[in-house]
Amino acid sequence: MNPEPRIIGFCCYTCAYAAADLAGSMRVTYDPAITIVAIPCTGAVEPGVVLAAFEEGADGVFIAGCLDGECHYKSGNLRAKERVRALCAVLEKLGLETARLEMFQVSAAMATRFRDKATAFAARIRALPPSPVRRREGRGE
Amino acid sequence: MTLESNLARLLREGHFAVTAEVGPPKGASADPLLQKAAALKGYVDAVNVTDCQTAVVRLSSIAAAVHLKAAGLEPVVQMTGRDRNRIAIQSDLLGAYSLGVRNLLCLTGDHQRFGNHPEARGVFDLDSIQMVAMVRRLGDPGEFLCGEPIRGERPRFFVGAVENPFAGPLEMRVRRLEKKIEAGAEFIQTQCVFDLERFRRFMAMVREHGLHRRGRILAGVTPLKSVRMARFMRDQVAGITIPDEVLARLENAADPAAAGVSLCVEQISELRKIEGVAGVHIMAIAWEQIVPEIVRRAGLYPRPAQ
Amino acid sequence: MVGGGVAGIQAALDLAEGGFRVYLVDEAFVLGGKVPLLSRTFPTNECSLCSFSPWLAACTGQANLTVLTNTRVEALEGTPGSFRAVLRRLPRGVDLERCKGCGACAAVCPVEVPDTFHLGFSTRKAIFQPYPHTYPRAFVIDREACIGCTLCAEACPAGAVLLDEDERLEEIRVGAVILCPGYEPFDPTSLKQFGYGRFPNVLTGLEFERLLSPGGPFGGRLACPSDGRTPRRIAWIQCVGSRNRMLGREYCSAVCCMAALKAAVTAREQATGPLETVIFYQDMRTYGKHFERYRQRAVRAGVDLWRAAVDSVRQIEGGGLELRYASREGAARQVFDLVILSTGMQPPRGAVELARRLGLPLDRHGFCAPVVPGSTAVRPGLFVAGAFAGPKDIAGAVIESAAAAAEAAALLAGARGLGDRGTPVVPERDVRQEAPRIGVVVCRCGTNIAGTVDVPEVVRRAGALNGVVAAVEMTHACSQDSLDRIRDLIRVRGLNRLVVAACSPRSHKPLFQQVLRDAGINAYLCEMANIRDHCAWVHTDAPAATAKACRLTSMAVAKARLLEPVTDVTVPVLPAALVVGAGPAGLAAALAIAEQGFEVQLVEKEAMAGGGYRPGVGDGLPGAEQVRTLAEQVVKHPLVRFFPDNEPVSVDGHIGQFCTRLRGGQLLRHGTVVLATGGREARPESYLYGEHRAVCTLSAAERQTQLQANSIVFIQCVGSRDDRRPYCSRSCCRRSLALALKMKAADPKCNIYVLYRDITVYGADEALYSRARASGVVFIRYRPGGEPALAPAGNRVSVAVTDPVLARPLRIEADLVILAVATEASAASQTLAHLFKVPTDRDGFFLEAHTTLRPLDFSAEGVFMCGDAAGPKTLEESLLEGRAVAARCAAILGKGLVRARGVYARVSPDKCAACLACTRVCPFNVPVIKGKVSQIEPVQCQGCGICVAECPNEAIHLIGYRQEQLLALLRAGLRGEVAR
Amino acid sequence: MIVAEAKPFAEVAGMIGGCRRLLVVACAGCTAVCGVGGVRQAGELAAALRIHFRLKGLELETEVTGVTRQCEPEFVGELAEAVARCGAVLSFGCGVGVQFVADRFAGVPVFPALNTRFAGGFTVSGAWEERCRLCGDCQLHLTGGICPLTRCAKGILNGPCGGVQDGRCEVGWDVPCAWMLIHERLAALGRTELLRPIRPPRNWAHTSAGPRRQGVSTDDSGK
Repeated sequence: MNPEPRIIGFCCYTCAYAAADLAGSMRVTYDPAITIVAIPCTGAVEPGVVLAAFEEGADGVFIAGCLDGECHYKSGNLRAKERVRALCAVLEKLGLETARLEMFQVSAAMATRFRDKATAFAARIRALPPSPVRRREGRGE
Repeated sequence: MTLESNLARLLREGHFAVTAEVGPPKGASADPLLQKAAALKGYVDAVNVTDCQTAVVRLSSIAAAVHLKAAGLEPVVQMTGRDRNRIAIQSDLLGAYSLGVRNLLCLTGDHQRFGNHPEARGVFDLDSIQMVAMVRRLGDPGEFLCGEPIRGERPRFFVGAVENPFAGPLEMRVRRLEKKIEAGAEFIQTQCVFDLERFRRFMAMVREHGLHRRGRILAGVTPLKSVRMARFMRDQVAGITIPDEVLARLENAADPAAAGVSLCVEQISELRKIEGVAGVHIMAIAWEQIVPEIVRRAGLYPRPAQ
Repeated sequence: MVGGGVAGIQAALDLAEGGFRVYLVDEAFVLGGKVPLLSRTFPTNECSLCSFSPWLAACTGQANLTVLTNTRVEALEGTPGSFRAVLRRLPRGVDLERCKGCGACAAVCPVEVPDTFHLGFSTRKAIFQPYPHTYPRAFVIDREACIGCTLCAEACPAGAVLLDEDERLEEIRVGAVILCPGYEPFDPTSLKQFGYGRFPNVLTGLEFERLLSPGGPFGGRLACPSDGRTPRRIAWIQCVGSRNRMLGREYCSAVCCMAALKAAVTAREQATGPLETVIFYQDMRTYGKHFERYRQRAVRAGVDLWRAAVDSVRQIEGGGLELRYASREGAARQVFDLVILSTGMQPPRGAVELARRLGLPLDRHGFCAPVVPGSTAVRPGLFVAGAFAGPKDIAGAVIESAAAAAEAAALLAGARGLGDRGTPVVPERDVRQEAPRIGVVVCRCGTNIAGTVDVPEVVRRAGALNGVVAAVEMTHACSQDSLDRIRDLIRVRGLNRLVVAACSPRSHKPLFQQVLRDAGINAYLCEMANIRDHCAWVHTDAPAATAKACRLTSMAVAKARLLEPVTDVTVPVLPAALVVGAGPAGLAAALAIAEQGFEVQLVEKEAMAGGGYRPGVGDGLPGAEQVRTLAEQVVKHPLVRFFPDNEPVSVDGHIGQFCTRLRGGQLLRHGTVVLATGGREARPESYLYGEHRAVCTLSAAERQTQLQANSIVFIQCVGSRDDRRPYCSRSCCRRSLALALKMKAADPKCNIYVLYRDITVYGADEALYSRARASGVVFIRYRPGGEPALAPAGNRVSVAVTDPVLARPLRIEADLVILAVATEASAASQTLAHLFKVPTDRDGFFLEAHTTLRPLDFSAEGVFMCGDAAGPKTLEESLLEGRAVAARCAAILGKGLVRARGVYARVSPDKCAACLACTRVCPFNVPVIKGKVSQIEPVQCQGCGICVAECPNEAIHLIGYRQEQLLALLRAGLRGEVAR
Repeated sequence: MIVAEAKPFAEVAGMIGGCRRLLVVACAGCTAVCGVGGVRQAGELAAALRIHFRLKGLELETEVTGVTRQCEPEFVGELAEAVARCGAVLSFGCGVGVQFVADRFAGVPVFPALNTRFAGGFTVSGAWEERCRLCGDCQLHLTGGICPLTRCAKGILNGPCGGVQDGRCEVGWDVPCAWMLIHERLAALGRTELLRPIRPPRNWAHTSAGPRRQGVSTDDSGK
C-alpha cells in the first residue's frame, strides 16, 4: 500500500497529451498522483531519463503514445515499445517490480481510454509499496 | 621393414578393390573392434579405421590399425587435421609407419560442432590437400614440412584422400579432386553413392581430366539398414543425397534391411560398369557383419590372395 | 474559399502560405466539415481527429487567413481579378476573442436539445461547443433552441456571451472564388422499405460513424441505439440513394463501399464477443490507393460481402431487423440487430442555391461539375472543388481543392505576396549571459482553475522558487489586457524567462511566445504548466489539486531555468520547381507552376513530351489531342526549361535548396520537386495475348480508329486485383465502357460482352454504365478462380465463362477480345525513389505521407508526386493532380523561405562518432554523415527526437527537451523544488 | 571494427562490489559505434548500478565521462583527475581500451563493462558479423575479397570441404559456405583460375596462435 505515490507519465504531444487535454475539457477525473510530462514523441524518451525518474523516487512511470500505425513520426511509438521492454528487463535485474513501468497507446480522441489506462496504472502503483529506491534513500526530504 | 601396401599392389595389378570401414570402440578395449574385423576377414582387401569420426572421441585410429594388423587385416589409417597440428601429424605418422601401417587416408575432418566435445578448439592447421602433400614429401624426397631431412627410414605411405561428388557443383568437386591428386593422392575413396546418375556425370568429368589414370577411385557404398536410417542420412548428414526412388524402394519393402542390401549389391554392379572406378569402399555403419554377404552377392568373392 | 471542410482548409492554407489574402467562409459554427464526424478514415483506419487537428491548429497561426465561420455568401459581382462578395455574418452569440471555452455557460444553460454532433444520440445545451478540439474554440449559441434566459451571460466569467448580437452584411473584395462546400448525406426517410426513422436500429453510415467514435455517445462501445445492448449481427445496405434509377439518382457516391468496409472492420475490432458483419452490395468499388488491399484484409478479418439487392427491412418481435433480399437461390431473409444504410452524397442545399444565384452550371443532380475535365473552373474566376463538383473521397477532395487553388493562384499570380502583413519585429535582447530571471504567471481562468486550485497558494510557492523574480496571478492570462500586463512585467522586472501556469500549451503557447517576442525576449524562453486541463479540470479534491498545481509549476520553472534562446533557422527558397516526367500529370504540373510565375525545370527521359500519349505512341488514344496541346503550351512557355532525353542522376540538398544533376550534365537548382514518372501498361501473360491476333490490350483497341468486329469481348481486371497486383487499376472499367459505347454507336448491330468482377465506374461516370446496359452491351460477372477460358477458333477466339445467374457455362465466339490490363509502376520509380530518398509502396508506386490528408506529399518535405506514378488513375485525374501538386509547390515557392520548427535535433560534432545510428533510425532520412560527422538539416528535421534517444554518444539533443532539462524537471516534480 | 557486447548486469554489479565511487568511462571509438560503449550506455548502466546499490542500502557515486578512444594513452591520460577523484574505473572500451586504462592507472582497479567479441561490421542483415581473424597474413586478393579463415568454419585454404550442401556449411544450414561464396565471386570476376593452385600451409606465426604481435611504428613519438 502506498498512500501518496509519485507517478510520472511521459505523453507524446500529438496523441496522448492531446487526449489528456480532451479528458480535461470532458471533465473526466483521474488520480492526482499522476504528473504528465510532455514529450514530442514517445520515440524520444531516453531510457536513461526513465531510470532517472525511478532514481529520483518515482513509484511508477508510464509512457503514453499514439496507436500503432498512427505515430505522427511513423515509427516512434514502436521504438518506444522496444525500449520499454528493455527497461522492464533492467528493472527486473534491479529487483524493482516491472509493474512500475508501462507503455500504453491512445489517440487524441480517446480521453476516456486515457483516463481508464492512467487510473488503472495509478491503482496498481497505489497497491504496491512505495518505491524501495525512495524507502532506501539515505538523505530524507 | 619395407613391406608394400597390399591395397596398392592390387590396384596397380588392376584388380577391382574392395575396402570396408570400421569405427573404433568408445572404450579402451580392442575386442569390439576385433569382433567386427573377424567378420570382414577374407572378404575385403583393406579396412579403413576412422579417426574420431563426426568428432566423437574413440580409440585412436593408429592403435586400432595395429590391432587389426595383428588380426591379419590390412588397415587404412584415417588422419584428420581437426585435432592435430603439423607437428603432431608428422610425429604420429612416423609412429604409425614404424608399427607397420602402410595405407593412409587424409581428411580435413568433420567440424567439432556436432561431436561430443563441441566446445573443443578445432585445430585445422592443415587441410586435407596440404596434408596429402606433406605426407608425400615425408616419403619422397623424405623431408619434414619445414624442409628438414628425415633421418633413417622414410615413411612411404600409400596415400589416399576422399572426395564427395555430391557436395556443390560437380565441376567444382572435380577441380578439387584434381587438386588432391596434384598434391599426390594415389587413391580416392568417395562419399557413399546413392545418386548413380550424378556419380556417372562426375566420373565422366573425372575421365575428361584423365584423373582416373593418375589416382585410383574407389566408389563408396552404404547398405541402408532401415527407412529411418535412410531418412537420417538424407536429412542430417552433410553432403549425402539419397534420391526419392531409393527411399521409396525401402519404404515399400516388406523387409527394408534386405532391400537395402540388394540395393547396395546392385549399386556395386552398376559402379563396376563405370570406366575409371577401381573399386568399392563399403561403409556398413554399425553393420559390418553384412559386408561378407554383400561382397558375395556382388560376385567379388573370393578376394585375390594377399 | 467557400467551405471550411478539410479540403477547403488545406487549399486556403496553401494559398495563404504562398502569400495571398484568403477568406475562409463557412456556414457552420466551426471549421472541419464532415471529417470530425468520422470515427476513423480509410484506408489507414486512423483517428480522423488526430490526423486532422494539425490543420486546424495551423489556421490559428496564419496571418494571411481570415476565418469567417457562421457566414454565408449572399452575392458576388465583378470580374475575375476583382470581385465584390457580399457576406451574411450570422450571429454566433459568443465573442471569439473573449471566450476561453470553459463551459461555465453550458453548465447553467437550462435548455437540453439533441446533440447534432452525435446526430441526436445524446443531448447538449443551447450554448455549446460543437465538438472537441474545434476551431474556433469559442462556444456558440443555438438560436433556435435558446430561450433567452440570459443565465449564460451572467455565468460567463469572461463576459463573452453576446445575446443581442445580430446578423449583418459584410463586403469583401476578392480576385477569385473557390467553392468547396462539400456534400450533404442523402436522407433515406423517403425510402420507406428500409424503415429508417421508424426502426431505431436502422442507421445511416454517418450515424454509425458517431456510434463507433471513441468520443461518440457510447464512448466507442458497440451498441444498439434502441436499448444499448451489444449487436451480434450487423448488415450494411449499399447504394442507398445512389445508383438509383427510380430516384433519378444515376450516380455513384464513390465512398460508400470503402466507408462500409471500414465501418465493418472497425466494428469488428471494437466488438466484445462474436460479431457478424454483412455488406449487401452491387459492385464493391475499391478503386483508390491501397483500397483493394483493404478490402482483402476486411474479408480476411471476417467481413462478409453478399452480392444481393435488399428490397426491404422490417422489425420483428424482439427488435430484430429482418432483411428480405434477392439471392441466386431466389428470395431470402436474414435477421440482424443493426442495419446500416450506406447513404450516398448529394449537393448541400445552401451551395446549390448559391450556385444558382451565381448562375453556375449544375448537372441534373445539382452537382457543379467543371466544364473542362481536368480543370476546376466553372466560370472565369470561379472554381469548384470537392464533393460539390461530384461525389469523391477525402483524398480526392483534397487534391481537387489544391488544383482549384493552383488555378486561382494562376489567375491572381500578380497579387501574390500582397497578402503578407509584415509584423514589426522587436529587437531581441541577448540574455545568454544573464542569470535566470523568471516570471511566473498563474492563471485563474475565471473559476476554471481557481474553482479547484488555490491560486494564491500556487503564486506564493512559485514566488519562493529559485530564479523566480516575479509571480503574479491573472483572471485570464490570455486576454489582451493580461498579455499587455505580462509584456510590461517582462520589461519592468527585466525578466528573461516566462512560465505560464494555465491551460494547454497546445492551444496557448504560441500566444505567450508572441508576448515574449513583443517584449524583445526570445520566444523559446517560455514554458507552460498545464494546471487547467491536466489538473483543475480532472481533480475534484482541492488540496490535492493545489499540491499538483504547485508541483507542475515548479517543474516548469525548473525546466525554464535551463531553457536557452533558439534563433529561427530559415533557408531561402529557390523559386523554381523540378518536374520529373512529362506525361499528362507532369505537363499539367509544369504548366500550372509556370502559370503561377515560377520557373519549371521539366525533365523527360523520352525525346518528346506527352508520356504514354506522345506522338507515335499514344496516337488515337482518347484525350491524346488534349495532352498534345498541353505539351505544346508547356514546352513553349517562357518559364519552362524542357530537358528531353534526360534524367536526374544525382540529387543534393533539401526543401528550398535542391541541386539536381542530369545525365546530360546540366546542374539544376530548385526549391521543390515533383515526381511524375507515370506508370505503364502491364504485359498480359494470359488469355492468348501475343498468341492470337484477335486478342489485344485495351489501349491498343482504343488506338484503333476502325474496328471491324461483330462480336467483341472485353475482359476486365487482367492482371489487376490478383495476388501479384492486389490493386484496382482504376481507369480500365471507365475506358472499356467508353470504348464499348463508341463501338455500339459506330455499329449498333455488333455484340459486345463485358466480362467483369466489379464494374468500377464512380461518381458521374455511373452514367456510362447505365448507358452501356441500355445500348445492349452484355455484362457477365466472373469470380477469381472462374476466369474466362480462351481457345483459338480460326480467326476467332472462343471464350468460355460461367453465367453467374444461371450458373451454367457460356461460350462466346469473339472476333475481338479486348484485355483491360493492369497499370503498373514504371521502372524509373525505384531509381528516383532511391535518388530522392523517398519511399515506394509494395506495388512500386510512390508512397505518400498520408493517404487521406496528404495524398500528393512525400514525408520528405518539398517533394511531391502526381499521376500514375502515385497509383493508377484516369487521364482527367492525372491532369487534376498535376495542377494540385502545383499548388503544393507554390505554397513553398511563394513563401520565399522555409522556417525550421522550433523543436529540432541538433548534433554536437565533437561528440559524434559517425556511427550512423541516427541515419538508420530517422523515419524521414534526414541525418547524413558529412565531413565525418552527422548533419541534421533543421528545416528538414521533424523534431521527433527518435535519433536523440538512439545516439550512443548522446551527441544529439532536441531543442527544448535536453536531457538535463528533463532531469531538472523530474527532480522538481519528484523531490519537490528546492526553495531559495 | 571491434565489436563488443554488454556484460550481464549481475556480473558488472558483482565485480565492482566494494566500490563507493566509480568513474564510468565510455569510448567514442568502436564500442560506441556498435552501440554498446557510448556515453548513453555508460550513463544508463551507471544509473542502474546506483539504484542497485541503493536497494542494497549502499550509496554508489558515479561520474560518467567519455574519451575519444581508450586505445590511445594520450586520450586515456585525460582521465587522470577524474580517476584520482573516484579511485575506480568501469571501462566501456574494448579489451584493448580496458588494458590501456589499467596500464595508465596501475594504482586503481579497472573493470570491463563489455565483452569484446570480434572484428566485424554491421551487415545489411541488420546484425554485426565477424569479418576478420586478424591473422596478419591477408590473402583476400586470392579469394575474391572473402576471408576463408574467418568465414569457413574450418578455416581451410583449399576449400570447399565435403560438408557443403546447397551452398550451406555443415556447421549450420543458416551459414553460407564461404568457399561457395568465394567460388561464385571469382566466377563473377572471371578469375576461377585462382582456385587451381594448391595453397600451401599457412604461417600461423603472425596470428593469434603465435606470440604476442607488435606493430612497428614508423615514428616513436610518445615512446
